[in-house]
Amino acid sequence: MQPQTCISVQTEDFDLAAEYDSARQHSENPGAIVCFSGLVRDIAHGGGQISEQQTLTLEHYPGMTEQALVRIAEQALERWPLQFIRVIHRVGTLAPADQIVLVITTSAHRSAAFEAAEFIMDYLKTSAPFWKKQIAGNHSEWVASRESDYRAAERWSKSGQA
Amino acid sequence: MQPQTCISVQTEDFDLAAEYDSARQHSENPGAIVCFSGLVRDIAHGGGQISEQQTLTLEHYPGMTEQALVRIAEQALERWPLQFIRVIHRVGTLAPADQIVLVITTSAHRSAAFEAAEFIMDYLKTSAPFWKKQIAGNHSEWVASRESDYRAAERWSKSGQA
Amino acid sequence: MLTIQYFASVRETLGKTSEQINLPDDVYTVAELTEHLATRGDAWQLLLNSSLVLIAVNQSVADRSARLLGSEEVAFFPPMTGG
Amino acid sequence: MLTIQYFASVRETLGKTSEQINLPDDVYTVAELTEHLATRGDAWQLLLNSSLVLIAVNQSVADRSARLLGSEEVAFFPPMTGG
Repeated sequence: MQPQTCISVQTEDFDLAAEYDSARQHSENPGAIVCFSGLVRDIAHGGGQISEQQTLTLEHYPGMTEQALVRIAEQALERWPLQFIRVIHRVGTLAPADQIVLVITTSAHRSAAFEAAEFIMDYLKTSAPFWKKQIAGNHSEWVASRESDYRAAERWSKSGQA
Repeated sequence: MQPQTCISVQTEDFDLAAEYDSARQHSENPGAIVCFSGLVRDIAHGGGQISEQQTLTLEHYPGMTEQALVRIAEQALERWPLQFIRVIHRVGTLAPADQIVLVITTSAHRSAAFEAAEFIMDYLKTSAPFWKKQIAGNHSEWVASRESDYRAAERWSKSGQA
Repeated sequence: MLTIQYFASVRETLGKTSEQINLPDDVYTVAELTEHLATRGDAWQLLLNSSLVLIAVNQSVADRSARLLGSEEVAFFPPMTGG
Repeated sequence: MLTIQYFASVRETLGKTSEQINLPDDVYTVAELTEHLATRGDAWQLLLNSSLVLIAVNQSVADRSARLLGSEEVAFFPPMTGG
């Protein structure tokens, strides 16, 4: 079985259970499955993205987004012995606690699955054309990019070829 | 909401979807959820634990096992700003592709959730009293501990207090 | 024809989503294209700021030194904030 | 009374799951307990090998230098292979 990559950019929510089952089926004899999901944080409860009355709207660059995600997944496949990669990124308008992003990696080895999932998330934050806008009533504001996200992505290029 | 830890040692299989939903409910405003699940590998298909006709039996030390898992979770809570930790470890007889172990961590920050889940898995491999036996027909063999698992656990003590 | 697209805060500042233009005679690079567009008015000066505005050519992030032949898809957008 | 438990390959080699014994007069440490048990026969020499047999006292992994008072739960087992 060749390692498979499945990428989706969608407005609909995703079902982690269905994606996990699919990852098991698409993997040949995996020992480790890592699922990462990112949720919309509520800033009113301490340092997140939006407050309860707010929404978060995700804009993207159709066409380029998918290419960027495929390129990130290909880099992960070059670096780690993976069996399956699933990436789902939502766009459109989301509420606090909504799921935004899902990354699943499977491998024979747990360290490969962990590192690849973290790598994909770090690159996705800074290298895939998504932009977030907080909207509260009449007020709206674009979310600024974070230095910590750039540092997180940079550490992978220090330790290897990506 | 105080961070909660939930530890189970059980013969029954687990339902990742139900555990994921529970982790979301028990977390206050999480931004990141990492689920790790370990599966029984089939050695006949390249370098795993057991072949198709085999089973894997997990023995443990009741009482000590739960304490060891709680201690590992407490160390993770001291090191990372986590909101919820779930650990399920199965015992008894398992077949290839069966789920063995589940670790879920939630946090405001993805790096904390990733690192804590990997830390828990690395310690669990070497510091919780579980033993695995491969059984194929009349032949059975205890699985040897792996040097790579000890190295994985050691790297956490180099970089901090654990 | 160049196809130019604007995203997120850049789109809002410029009040434009996309346009098609002929490559001007004196424009050979992305940097020269931004200088050409910046002559349209104050808001368009934004495009000159390389820390606020990133550029993609044919859907790949590109340096401002990238050459343009005249039929590319060029996009201007702020730093990405996915995930 | 000491409660002694044996797990996994150690249990199989010794053919014993658990037992209760009085702390012998000359046994003050885990190491001395293993030497005492090793006199039972060839198979029991296994307990002397600290790379093959780990020890827990009262359900925590302990060094062989750990003191025993006589009412502990002591366990002997091979290196752990969880996960």
